[in-house]
Amino acid sequence: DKAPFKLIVQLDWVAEPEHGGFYQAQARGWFREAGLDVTLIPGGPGAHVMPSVATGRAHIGQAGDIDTLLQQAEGLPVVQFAAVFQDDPAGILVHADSPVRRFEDLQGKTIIARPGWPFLDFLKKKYGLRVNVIAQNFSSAAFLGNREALQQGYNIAEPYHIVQAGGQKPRFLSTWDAGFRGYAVLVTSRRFAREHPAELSAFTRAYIRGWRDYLAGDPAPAHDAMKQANTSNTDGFLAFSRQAIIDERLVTGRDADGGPAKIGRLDPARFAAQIALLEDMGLLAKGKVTTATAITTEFLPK
Amino acid sequence: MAVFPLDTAPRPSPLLGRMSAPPTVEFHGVTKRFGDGPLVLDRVSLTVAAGDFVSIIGPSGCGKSTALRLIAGLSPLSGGRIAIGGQAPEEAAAETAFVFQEPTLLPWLNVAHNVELPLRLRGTPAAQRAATRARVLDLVRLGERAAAHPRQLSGGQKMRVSIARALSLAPRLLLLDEPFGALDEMTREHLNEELLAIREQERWTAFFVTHSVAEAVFLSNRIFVLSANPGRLHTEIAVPLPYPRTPETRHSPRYHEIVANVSRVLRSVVDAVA
Amino acid sequence: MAVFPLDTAPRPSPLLGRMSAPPTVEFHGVTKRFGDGPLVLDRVSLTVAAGDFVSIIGPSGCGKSTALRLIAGLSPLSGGRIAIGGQAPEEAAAETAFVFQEPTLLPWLNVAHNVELPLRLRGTPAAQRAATRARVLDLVRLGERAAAHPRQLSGGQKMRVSIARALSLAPRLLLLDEPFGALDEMTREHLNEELLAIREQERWTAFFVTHSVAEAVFLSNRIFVLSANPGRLHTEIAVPLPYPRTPETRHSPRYHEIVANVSRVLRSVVDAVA
Amino acid sequence: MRRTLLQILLPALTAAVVIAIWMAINLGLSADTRFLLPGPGAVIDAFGDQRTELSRAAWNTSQGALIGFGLAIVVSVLASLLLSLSPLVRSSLYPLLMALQMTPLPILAPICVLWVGAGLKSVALLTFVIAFFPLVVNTTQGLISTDRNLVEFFDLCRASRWQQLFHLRVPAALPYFFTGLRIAATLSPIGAVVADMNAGTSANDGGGLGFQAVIYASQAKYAALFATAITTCVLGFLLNAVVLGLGWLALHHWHDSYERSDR
Amino acid sequence: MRRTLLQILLPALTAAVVIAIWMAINLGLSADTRFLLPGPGAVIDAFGDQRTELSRAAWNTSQGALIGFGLAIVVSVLASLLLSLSPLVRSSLYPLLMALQMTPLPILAPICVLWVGAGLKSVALLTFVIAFFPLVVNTTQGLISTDRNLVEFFDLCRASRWQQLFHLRVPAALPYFFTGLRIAATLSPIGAVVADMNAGTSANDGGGLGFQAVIYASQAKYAALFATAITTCVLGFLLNAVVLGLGWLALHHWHDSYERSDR
Ligand SMILES: Nc1ncnc2c1ncn2[C@@H]1O[C@H](COP(=O)(O)OP(=O)(O)OP(=O)(O)O)[C@@H](O)[C@H]1O
Ligand SMILES: Nc1ncnc2c1ncn2[C@@H]1O[C@H](COP(=O)(O)OP(=O)(O)OP(=O)(O)O)[C@@H](O)[C@H]1O
Ligand SMILES: [Mg+2]
Ligand SMILES: [Mg+2]
Repeated sequence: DKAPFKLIVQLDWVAEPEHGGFYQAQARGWFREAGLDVTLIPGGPGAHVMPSVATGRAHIGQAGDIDTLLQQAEGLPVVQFAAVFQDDPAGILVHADSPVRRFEDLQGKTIIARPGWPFLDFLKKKYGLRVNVIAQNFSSAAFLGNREALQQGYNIAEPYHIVQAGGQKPRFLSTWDAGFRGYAVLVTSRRFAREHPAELSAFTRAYIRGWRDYLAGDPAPAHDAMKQANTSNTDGFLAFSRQAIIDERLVTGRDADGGPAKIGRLDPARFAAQIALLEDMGLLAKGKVTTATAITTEFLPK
Repeated sequence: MAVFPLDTAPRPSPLLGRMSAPPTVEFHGVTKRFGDGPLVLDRVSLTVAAGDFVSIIGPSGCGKSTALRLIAGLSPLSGGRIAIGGQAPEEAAAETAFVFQEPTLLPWLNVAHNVELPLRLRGTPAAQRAATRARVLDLVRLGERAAAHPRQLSGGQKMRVSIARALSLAPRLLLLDEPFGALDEMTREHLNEELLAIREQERWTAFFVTHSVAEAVFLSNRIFVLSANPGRLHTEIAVPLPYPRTPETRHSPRYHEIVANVSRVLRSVVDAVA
Repeated sequence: MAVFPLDTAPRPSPLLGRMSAPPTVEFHGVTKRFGDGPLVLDRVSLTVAAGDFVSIIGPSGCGKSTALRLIAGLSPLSGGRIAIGGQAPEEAAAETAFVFQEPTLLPWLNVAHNVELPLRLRGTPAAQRAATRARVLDLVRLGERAAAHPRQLSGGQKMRVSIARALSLAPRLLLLDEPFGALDEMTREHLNEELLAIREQERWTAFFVTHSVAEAVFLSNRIFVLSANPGRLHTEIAVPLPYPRTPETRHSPRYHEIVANVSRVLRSVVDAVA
Repeated sequence: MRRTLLQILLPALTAAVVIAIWMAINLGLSADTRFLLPGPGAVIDAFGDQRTELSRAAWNTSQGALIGFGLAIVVSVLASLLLSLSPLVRSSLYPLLMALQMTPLPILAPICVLWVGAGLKSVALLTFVIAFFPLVVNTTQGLISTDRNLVEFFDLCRASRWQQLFHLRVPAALPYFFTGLRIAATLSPIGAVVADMNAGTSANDGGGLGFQAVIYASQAKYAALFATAITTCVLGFLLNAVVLGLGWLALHHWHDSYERSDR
Repeated sequence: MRRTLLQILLPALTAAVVIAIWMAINLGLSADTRFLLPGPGAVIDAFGDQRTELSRAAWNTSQGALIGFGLAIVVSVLASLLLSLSPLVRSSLYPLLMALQMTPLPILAPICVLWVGAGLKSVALLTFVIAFFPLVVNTTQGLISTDRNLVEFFDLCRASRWQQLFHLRVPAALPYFFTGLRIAATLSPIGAVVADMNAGTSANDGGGLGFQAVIYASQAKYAALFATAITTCVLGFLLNAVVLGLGWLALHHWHDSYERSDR
């Protein structure tokens, strides 16, 4: 029988439950069953997922769909082929005792965020909000140190760390509550998609199986691997983060039709709406990307 | 040859609050070695009266410059004691001017500013500084090069700037380390005479290092001959020629006799070494 | 007084492939000014035969060092032409040694390494270098200071290192800019005699700047007197004393006569300036 | 004359060679990877497209860079004067300065933001931290390298500590100071850019070049990113030109690093 | 003797004062903001808790810093030799070096990662970029500041260009070189940390201190973040100590920046 196909996956951050599908499938040996020899490269502050995938240094990468659309518009030869999260758990962290309760309350406020976060453009468009940004670099110090502060964050991580550091659990304004629904996706280069469709299909099947088992079954194999890959993982954090993913139905979908069957699925209609919205907001030049060029559902299980 | 009064405005001594007088200088068994090297000066004892013009002669490397540096307090003694007007060199109230063996000019200042620098450090007003500078530069015949930088000067010109700078100070203790070695005989004689003329106007005690016995005899009333390895005070010779001395002094038989005598002493010192 | 043969192994001239002979030196209307400053040398013309020992004397700042630098090709001419063995200074095949007016030692090398440096640059083997170094350091009586760094030397010692370094080269053209100015009379006379002794062994053309007329007469067969502002060739004086010259030469009436004569010329030059 | 011409031609030639190599690499890259090194044409277009953002960002970053640079000069000179006092002072205080220099920005930036607020003030302060160290090390070395003979001359003149500093040590230290200044002038704009990435804000004045760079990078607008980098470089070049000019004024008439016209 | 004692006591005193101030601020901070400056106790605990990560990260960063530093020394010396040839070469090539120095890391890092891969190689390369510039500027300035009289002496000796370089210009440039080296020794560890933030990876070898710093910052583990910073500083101190020692060996017997024992 054939030697397993070597496949390199570039993660966007250090090993955490958001990569549960990968680690569970890897730990259970399902990639190998599918004839794949998968290497998971943890990301971090300098993961450079998109250049790595575009240039073939990695075959598959994890990213946000909106960033990916913007980059595809700039000519990056990549394609989105599976969902990680049906809804990106990004949002705005708000101190527990802050008067900010609704998006409308953000008028005139300053948010600690990554410069160019498209969600803020969306808020501006939808609510007529004017907000300012302070550039941040993954640190929540400026948030913790200032009771008025607002910060971009991940619902499945920051709240836990802030509580651990002795802060009060912050409230969270989710992007999806504003109607800004992004996916977290897997991407590959067009060339790889063209040349290795079978391997991609096999990969996706194993990956979805991994997620299903991670969420419903015993997460211990994945968690052990994650702790090994990233020694600062604690059982407490892994449990918290996995539970948040389950509770918020990030992988299985928040819509009425959500459920295990939706794991990994991409909805072309939602993408079309997304593209139209970005075009409308002036972030995407009209016609630069279409659903047809941006995504493919070819490798998802039929 | 005109003699110009040099910055003779009364200056209070930093310690005594009045015009300071030229100091006496005493060496009591002065010994000097550098680090753990050999002895450079070995138990040198001598006494110099206020207003004496002392020449120090001796072979190259016998410790003449070292002796001057000890008097100036630039270098610590290894043994013995030096008293200047009764005080330790570092504390001596006497105002000292030192013409180093090398010109020691500030390369970023032009000649005028180099000469004015010590006065400036004392806070002398600009007008007075300029007047003094003009006078001393004329004295060393460098008035026209006032705007030049040191690197644009000849070796002798640099040395003359250094001399002018020292003379501008009207010091009470004057240390001159081969100041005229790089000058032609005529310029040298001219400056010898100027120096003596200034001495009539101002009063200082001078130590003068030279390799020219004739110059030593012409200028000084006492000559110390050092021997080398280690530097010891070999002989002290008095020069009983009266001041003021003039160019004619150089033609007097007495003068030639003393020169011959000192030369003989010096030769015996050097021969002992070689 | 022993004379040591100095690095006399045959050395091919870089251009001719055989032992080079001492060169002739010709100045044809040489003019020099720095930048747009005044003339420093004004139409100087002179001819020096191969093997001549030429002294240059003149008042401080008249252009003696400048003339030497022009011969060495260190400074561009402003007008006229210099030919060394028929070639331009920069191209001259003659091997030149220059004792600068200032010692110009490398502060990070000790005395021994400073002296050996030029031989090292030529690729002389270590053993030969060490032998030569020992000889020239003995000559200037600094054998014991071989391990010292320049900053640990007296002024005269530094100059002697510089002289030793030049002598180690067995050059064909020797340029000496007041080499003995910082030395006592005895050391000076000793080195004068050594220099002449070496001259008997090796053959070079020498230019020697000095402020001592006696020294100029004792050493050279021709003396050029420069006048200042601008530097012009005032007089050329032949010294008809036969070589080899010995300490006795200094006592001959002929010698004294010439010294007196040169002094008179020099004095007239300086008086014209003052 | 020939000299001056060369002095203009050669750098221009270098620039031309660089652009040629740039274009060659750009063309040589496979279609898949070409985006990483956009061609000169694309970058020029980006300058046109983004001129409003870029000029605003450049203006903001220039302010941060200049204030930080100025602050670094003033503080480093004062610190160097202190450090030059004795080896003891140096061995006591240098480690402190090194620690300041070596504290990673993720620690410094939030503290800075909390302390003086995000934006210009923080950017200037962080730029200061980056530009300060090369200046202080060079200036101190200059101050302690003074020729001993001149120091002795000043001692003899009974010059006060201050006089020795201002009339001797400071002028003698200028060659070192200007060397440090050139490093700092180069580090200041890039320091301001990095600071802007960590503590910039879109409030009031709008972000600087670092802020823009993060946006362009996240959107894979590589041509615009290069335009940002080129703008940073231009700032650095301008600052360097000023420093070079000042250095020439202060040193050319006496220091051996300038060729003498009067040989 | 008294001297040596002071030389140990005074820096220790400084350290003590710093720690005292640190504790005072920590206690003085409101409960809300105290986390920003964790107390010494917390930091010591963090060293204990995180010793595995920290020592692994320190090892990785040390490698990156040392390789980058070494590379910077070699390349900067070569570049300086080239730059010292003439003012024309300098005006042609300096802008290039400046441009390299001023290209923001978000541009350099991805290119670097693509070129040599994330992790050690990229970190070393980016560290090199950061440490290189101060070295090249200082070394070049040293090479062109040679005493003109000595240059003339070498010209007269008909020394070849190489001989003039190795026997004259290089030794004369050492005081400048060591000044640059001290800056580079300080910048290398922090440069490796910053590079690690941009191009580090936890794959294979595990991340370095920069990687850890970002993770700790994102996890609000401030005591651990400070422990990271202190580890970086320790690396810098060690590197500096080596450089200082080498500088002393090369210079103390002749350069005026070292006090003479033989006065
Ligand atoms: N680089 C320079 N720039 C401008 N002028 C200079 C320069 N070098 C020398 N000069 C001037 O040229 C003249 C001749 O200088 P030079 O050094 O040749 O004199 P010299 O005869 O050797 O004098 P000395 O006996 O004092 O050494 C002097 O007036 C000097 O000031
Ligand atoms: N810093 C030093 N370290 C070690 N030895 C030194 C130092 N300075 C001077 N010496 C030695 O001390 C001796 C005396 O030096 P000094 O400079 O006093 O001689 P000098 O009489 O002035 O000679 P010259 O006439 O040559 O100037 C010399 O042998 C010299 O080598
Ligand atoms: Mg002396
Ligand atoms: Mg001269």
